[in-house]
Amino acid sequence: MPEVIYTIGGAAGQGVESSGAGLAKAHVRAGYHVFAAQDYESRIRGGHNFYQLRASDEPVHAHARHHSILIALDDVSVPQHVPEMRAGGAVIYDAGRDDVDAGAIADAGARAVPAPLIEIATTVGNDKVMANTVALSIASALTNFDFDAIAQIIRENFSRKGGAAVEENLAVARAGYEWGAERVDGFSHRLPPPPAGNGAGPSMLIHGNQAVALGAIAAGCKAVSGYPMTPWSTILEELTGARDLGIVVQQTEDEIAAIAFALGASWGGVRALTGSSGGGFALMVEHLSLAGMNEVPVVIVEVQRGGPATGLATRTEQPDLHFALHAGHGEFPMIVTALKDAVDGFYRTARCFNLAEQYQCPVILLSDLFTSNSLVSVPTSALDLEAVLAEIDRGKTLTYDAIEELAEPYGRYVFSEDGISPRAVPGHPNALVHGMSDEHDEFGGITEEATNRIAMMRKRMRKLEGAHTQMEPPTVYGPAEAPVSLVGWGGTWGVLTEVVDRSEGRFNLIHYTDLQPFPAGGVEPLERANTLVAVEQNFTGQLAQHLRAQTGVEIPNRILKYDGRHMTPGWVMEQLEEIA
Amino acid sequence: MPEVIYTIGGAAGQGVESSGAGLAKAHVRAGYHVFAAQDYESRIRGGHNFYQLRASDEPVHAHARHHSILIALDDVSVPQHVPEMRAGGAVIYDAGRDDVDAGAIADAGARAVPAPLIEIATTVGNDKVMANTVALSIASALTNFDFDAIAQIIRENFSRKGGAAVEENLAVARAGYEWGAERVDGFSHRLPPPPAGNGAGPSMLIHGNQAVALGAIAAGCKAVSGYPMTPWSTILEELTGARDLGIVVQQTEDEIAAIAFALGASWGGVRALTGSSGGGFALMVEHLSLAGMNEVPVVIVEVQRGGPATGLATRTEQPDLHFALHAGHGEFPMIVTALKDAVDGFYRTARCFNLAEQYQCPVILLSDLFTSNSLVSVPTSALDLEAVLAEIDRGKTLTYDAIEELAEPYGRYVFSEDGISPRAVPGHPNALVHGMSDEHDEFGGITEEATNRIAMMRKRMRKLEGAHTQMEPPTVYGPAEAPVSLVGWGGTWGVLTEVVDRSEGRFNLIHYTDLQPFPAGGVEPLERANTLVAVEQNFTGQLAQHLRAQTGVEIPNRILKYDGRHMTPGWVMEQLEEIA
Amino acid sequence: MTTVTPAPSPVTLNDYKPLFAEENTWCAGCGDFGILAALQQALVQLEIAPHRVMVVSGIGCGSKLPDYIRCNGWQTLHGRALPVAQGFRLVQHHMTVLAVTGDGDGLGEGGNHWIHAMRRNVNLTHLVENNQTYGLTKGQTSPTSDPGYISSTTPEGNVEFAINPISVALAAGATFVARGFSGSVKPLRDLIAMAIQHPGYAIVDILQPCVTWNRVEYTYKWFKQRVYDLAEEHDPADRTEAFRRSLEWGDRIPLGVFYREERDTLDAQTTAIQMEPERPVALRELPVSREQFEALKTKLT
Amino acid sequence: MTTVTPAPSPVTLNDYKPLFAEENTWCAGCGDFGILAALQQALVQLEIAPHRVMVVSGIGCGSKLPDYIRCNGWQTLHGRALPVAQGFRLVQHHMTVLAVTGDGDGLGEGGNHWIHAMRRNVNLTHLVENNQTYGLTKGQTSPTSDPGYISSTTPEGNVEFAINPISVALAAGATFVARGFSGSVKPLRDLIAMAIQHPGYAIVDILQPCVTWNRVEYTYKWFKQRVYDLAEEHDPADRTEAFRRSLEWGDRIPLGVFYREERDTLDAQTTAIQMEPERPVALRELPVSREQFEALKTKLT
Ligand SMILES: Cc1ncc(C[n+]2csc(CCOP(=O)(O)OP(=O)(O)O)c2C)c(N)n1
Ligand SMILES: Cc1ncc(C[n+]2csc(CCOP(=O)(O)OP(=O)(O)O)c2C)c(N)n1
Ligand code: SF4
Ligand code: SF4
Ligand SMILES: [Mg+2]
Ligand SMILES: [Mg+2]
Repeated sequence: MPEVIYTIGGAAGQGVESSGAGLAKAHVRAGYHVFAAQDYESRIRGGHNFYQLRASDEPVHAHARHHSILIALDDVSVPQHVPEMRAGGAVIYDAGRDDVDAGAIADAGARAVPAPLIEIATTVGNDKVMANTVALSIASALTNFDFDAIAQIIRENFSRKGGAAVEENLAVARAGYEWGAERVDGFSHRLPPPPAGNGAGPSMLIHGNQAVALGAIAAGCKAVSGYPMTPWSTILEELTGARDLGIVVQQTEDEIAAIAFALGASWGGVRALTGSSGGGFALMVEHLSLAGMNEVPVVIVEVQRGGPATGLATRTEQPDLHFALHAGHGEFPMIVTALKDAVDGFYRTARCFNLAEQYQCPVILLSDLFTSNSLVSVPTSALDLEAVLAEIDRGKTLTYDAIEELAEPYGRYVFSEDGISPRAVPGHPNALVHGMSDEHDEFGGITEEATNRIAMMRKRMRKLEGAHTQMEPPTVYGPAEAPVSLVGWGGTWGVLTEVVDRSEGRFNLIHYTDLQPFPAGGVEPLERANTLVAVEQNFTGQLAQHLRAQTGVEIPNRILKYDGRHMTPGWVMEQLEEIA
Repeated sequence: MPEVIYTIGGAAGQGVESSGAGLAKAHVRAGYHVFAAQDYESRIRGGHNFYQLRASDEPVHAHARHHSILIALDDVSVPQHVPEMRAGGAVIYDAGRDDVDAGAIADAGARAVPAPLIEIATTVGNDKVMANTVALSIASALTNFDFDAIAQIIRENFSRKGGAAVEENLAVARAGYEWGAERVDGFSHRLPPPPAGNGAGPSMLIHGNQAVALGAIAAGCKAVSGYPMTPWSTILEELTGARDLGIVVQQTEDEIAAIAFALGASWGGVRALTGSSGGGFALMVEHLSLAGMNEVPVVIVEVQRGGPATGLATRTEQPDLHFALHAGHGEFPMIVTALKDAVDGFYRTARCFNLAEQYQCPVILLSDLFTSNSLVSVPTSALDLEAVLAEIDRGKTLTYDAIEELAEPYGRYVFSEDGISPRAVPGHPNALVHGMSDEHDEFGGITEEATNRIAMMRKRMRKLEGAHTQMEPPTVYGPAEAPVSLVGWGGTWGVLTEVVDRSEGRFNLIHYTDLQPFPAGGVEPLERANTLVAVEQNFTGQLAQHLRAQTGVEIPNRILKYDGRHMTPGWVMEQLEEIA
Repeated sequence: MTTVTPAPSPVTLNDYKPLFAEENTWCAGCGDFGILAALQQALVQLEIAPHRVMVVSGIGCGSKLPDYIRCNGWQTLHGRALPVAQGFRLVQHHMTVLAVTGDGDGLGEGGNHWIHAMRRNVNLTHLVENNQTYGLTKGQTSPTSDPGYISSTTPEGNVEFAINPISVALAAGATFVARGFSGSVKPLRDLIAMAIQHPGYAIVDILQPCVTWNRVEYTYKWFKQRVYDLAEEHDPADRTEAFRRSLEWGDRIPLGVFYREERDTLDAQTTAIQMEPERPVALRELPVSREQFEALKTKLT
Repeated sequence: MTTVTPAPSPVTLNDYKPLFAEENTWCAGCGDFGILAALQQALVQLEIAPHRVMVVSGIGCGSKLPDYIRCNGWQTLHGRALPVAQGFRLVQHHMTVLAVTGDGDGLGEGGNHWIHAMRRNVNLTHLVENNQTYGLTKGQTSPTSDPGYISSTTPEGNVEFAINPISVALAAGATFVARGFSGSVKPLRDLIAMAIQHPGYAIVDILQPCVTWNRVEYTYKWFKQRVYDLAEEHDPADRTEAFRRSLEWGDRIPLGVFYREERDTLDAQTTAIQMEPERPVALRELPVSREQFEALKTKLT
């Protein structure tokens, strides 16, 4: 897989993210496959952030801890990232700096490229903020990336500032590109031509949270409530941007209110979504129990980050699996599923709404910080509205037309074989919708009577039997007979599939998404496997524990990462060498 | 086991509880072993409540669904409880009532005793509220219970109302007793003489929540915060009554504040307790994670009730085991233990404070509604302050004397082999206590650095290894080689031991109290057993699932009760007949 | 699809009697009966049919109210009636929405939702069943219990300053602020009717005797001797004056409307609602159009 | 056992400089710097040694303050500084306790604790770092954001009525209510010093420019043009007048003490504390006596 890895490092506020995003977009437009990951601290200015962009002629689904080109905007970048340089890579920095140890760069087998970043920015243009543009252009020249693609993005980004701004930036970029083009000799990290087939339609650059938001929109979600929390916030913000599609979006005073709003809206008859990250999700768990008791469909997105407490607020982890599986007091049906990547997140989110309405219960969608904010290029056709619409299933939701036909007095909780009772949209005289959060009878009225209690518990819990049949068994990726099977879940899909791809048949992957109710077919791949290795982004190996509880299979080997940094394919390979 | 079972049934507000409590106390004073259970609805007046009292010459630890004597104060008592009468039992009700079906009583093999309750109350005394006293006295006469014991309680209860009130009540009681004494012929449910050895010291009548409160007091708990919620409230109320022992007790605005207060007080240097029932506990879970991260000792009592949501607010269940085990976002050490009965609750609560301070982490004590409010007679010597004091261990808590000696600059989170760092009581110039809920370094300052993160996660989680060695393996009760082993946890101890006692060697019991970290020796009894039957007061068999996750042992048979009524030995025996 | 069978007309009190007669579990004489009656009468007076009404409650004695009135209703969690009611209202903005809470429920556990609901001005009516105690959990001190109140959690008398729902409502930006008394059903009915008609968040703080736990003060008699009607002495347009009145407590206790103001409601400012104000969000078609969706994706290319 | 080494005396500003120089992560120019400086100066002015001070914060930009001051400190959870600080205060009632919260933190997520802390009158000082935005999560609308504020969650401008911390504090029973401005450190220092000396809950609402997210209004310049000192025009004993003043916002923004009242603190009414007021609960012996314990059991016989 010929690929180029660009990394831009700098302080918060230095434009790392916007530079990276521009470069990424240019590569997507040019027809490359792109994967871009961000690493940032829990602060608004300063510190050290970096943005990493992989561009290739084949799909890329993970980030790497290697760099073909490092653009060092701050003084942390060189000491931190130079040891990770690929052989023959280049480190670009402003020639005016005296803190850069060019010797260290050479020692790492890379080429130091002190460049007139500020000089070009201030002489060709007249503002040193354009130094980033110079650096990107030099990098593009080195990798043989087409200047026109850069120019196109510059035109778009500066058009609202007027033609002069566009021209000035273009001039600066061109100067940088030319400066770089004169220095490509012997530089080996060159882009292959963009893949031909990739021109079938336009591609977009999308992160996990955007995909979830689009999935909710496609599924007809009409009420969203939430409170800001990294890394969940961008789902709330994306959906705020979609209010003109008729979606009620409410920022609430806290996460308790967020889920309560969602339940109120769902009771009103719409598809409702809320979410948070671990700490905010913790505040919602009493309401999961309420949703379970009163059989209120709701989708809760939990975008995991490093815990416990405030923890590593801007870093990734998968530490909340057990918590999500068992959240809420008392016993009630709840569905828990985890997304693999952005495209999967789109369809899975939409499916969550179907499951929530079919089984009239809370559905938790687990994501993680890494997947939520790393960007991947996908054809726009990959997120297919028609496919979502074709699957929409509101279960036994009674809209007014259906209520009109009701013959018997309506009871919200009538017993039924599958445990599901018709759920009326309130407002119609034929169906007053009445429910109490105490144990209740078929009409929703409070009763403590034992026979009714037993029947109601059975009715509610029976819904899990139906849901069970719809749960997806784990995906087995790679050769069926591989000597070693990795076992993973959720957002590590991209990394782990890349590990399998690189392993030349030595590994395969058993990857779980639907976690509760536990899917039929959930144990067979484990039983068929040779050596099992759980690979998780947490300390305790929560999936492995869950699998033992559900299947009895114990997974003896664990590769666990809990430093807040997402695992890379290379790191996983190294760990596997020690085990296998 | 010759025993008498009295049951008093009536509406809330009819004095069922106070009558029962008086009768129970009288029997304890007379030297009997007593167990008393209450069954009440979630309302303040009306409905149907009952109070059941078992008195015996041997210890009793469970309630029963049989009655030697039924005092029927309302119209629900007869239809509901008569089918449960023991052969030859008696049903006492006011002779003036015309709603009682005496034929049904006879059909049930019991004796109808229409009695002049109101007549005696209004002629011998002059207030019909004394009808209950008449009924109790008649019952006492029938069972051959000593009148003097009744008289003593009456004197105590009415002394603050003055001598005339005492005399009036005594006269009424005596009249009732005489009326009853004339009708004992052929009545077989007679009390044996009180056991002689039971006179070693005074006995008290205590419920689980009182025992927990006493345990906290004995352990030196100095800060209690909470919000009312059935069945936790009486712990808060008992401790409120102990403020003059120097305990700060604060009713807070909600459960979030309750645990936050407790953490603040613990940071201040004292032993702190909070608690709730399921729904209130759900609101505390974010703070468990905070306590885990910042290594703050705290004891949280979770008195379980019927869920989900508001559920069965005044009825018992064990539905929150999984929730408690996995509560809180992110990964951190937490200890979970469940009490067996009142006496165990006393010592276990005290131990929780030791564990919390030794491992500087949250400790959850699980109880349940049934155990929390059923009363059992125990010698006062059974709750031994000295034994608790002898065990007090504050771990690495640094009081000012120790801080005075500190040589090095103090860091709250210094690394150590056992993962525990000395915890200073703030206020001394040698040790400023600084901690941040973000990931932090040894001095408590925020850092996102990966190496530190890994070391801190390991340090915190390492504490579980120490705690693990202190966890109690399950108790095996009954013959080691029994063909069937019941598997239970927490507050079902009393019932299940009684089942074993009655089973003539057919059953034994493997009973778990310490649940997390999972105790060494937790699997062996399961492996040694023949047929395993999990017996739990919930729907999903949560202990059985937990055991599978921890040990791999699957328990094929389950006896589960989830109608909010506590299991009785007889009911469990019946269920076992079907399985074994 | 959204034709609704017209309601039986005229609306009568009988329409609001529970269909499946649940037994009422309130203590005889409880002030909650007066509140229930006043609410039923207000709805009849306003000719609102039961299916157009949604009552959301929390947990407590008073929060059992939805079980005793025939209309749409949900008893939720302790403290959470207001956010549930707001979420409902936003998607069903043609319905009459009431949040019914206890004092412990609405102002203690749910205090945060309360202050934010007021500033948000969602169009709903909030009835506070203010019995100055935690009734259902056996009479513990509540946030509105006056200093000195004796209970199992304050055996020597409460030492905390009581929340004054009227003052706080005025400060937090409520646009309709009133106080009623459950012992005077007719004036209470009228206050509730006004509150329902008010466009925006309307609170009626209802003084409600708890005959079981609050037997010393705050009885029917105690209140009857003290309450008076604000109407003639006070101009409800003046927020500062309303604040001054709200501080009156003890020998004279004002009832009636303290403050009233028209301010845009949240409905009126919610894009999704205003796109098609004549059709509540819950009654619209589910899917977005192909064009809308493609436009969203194009933004990401 | 409880002899405490005397503090270095006199106390200097240097004593409050962090020992293990954490890098400060606030943006250059952030108003939080002024608040930190004013707090440090106030503590020096009052000659309180660092080990006698406990600073509890929530989560947000401003809540990182404990990392930048050398004294006892705990950054807790978003919204929860106040209850943690209260629990601490009750067992360590000789220490100077500060709760430092953001506006989102203290008045949004933590709003319920806030209104109840005020009526409870625990003796602590509450500093609200009121930058009218959620700084740390990237500038979303906060409960104190004025209508019209544009952010990622209100792209067309905020439509909700802003919480006025001063009005709400007056209504909820706070006994010391003041407003400061982080751009004027000296007056702010003096307000904080008064608040610390006040026996009971004291709030200082601090107007704090966020130079990153709030660049249009609420800048240093915007505030400097509007703020004025209440002191000469206003009698802080008059609660209703204080309420009237609290409503002033826009062209003229009052700073200073709005209200001050002496009312028994919770410490003063807490049995356990008053049993031995000269020794904080945390410094007492752990066990109860044998007699006390036997007496408790005897009650149950
Ligand atoms: C989260 C939670 N905490 C506590 C409770 C217990 N609880 C039930 S009702 C109640 C108090 C009710 O008081 P109030 O709201 O004043 O209503 P009232 O009963 O007086 O009408 C409490 C604390 C609960 N159900 N849920
Ligand atoms: C329970 C919870 N919800 C949300 C967050 C995310 N969060 C962190 S800081 C913050 C907002 C901070 O705003 P504010 O309190 O005003 O402080 P500022 O950053 O403006 O100083 C939020 C919402 C969190 N950490 N915990
Ligand atoms: S306890 Fe009080 S509030 Fe509850 S029903 Fe009885 S009288 Fe009413
Ligand atoms: S984002 Fe605003 S509040 Fe936060 S540090 Fe920067 S200027 Fe200060
Ligand atoms: Mg109340
Ligand atoms: Mg802020």
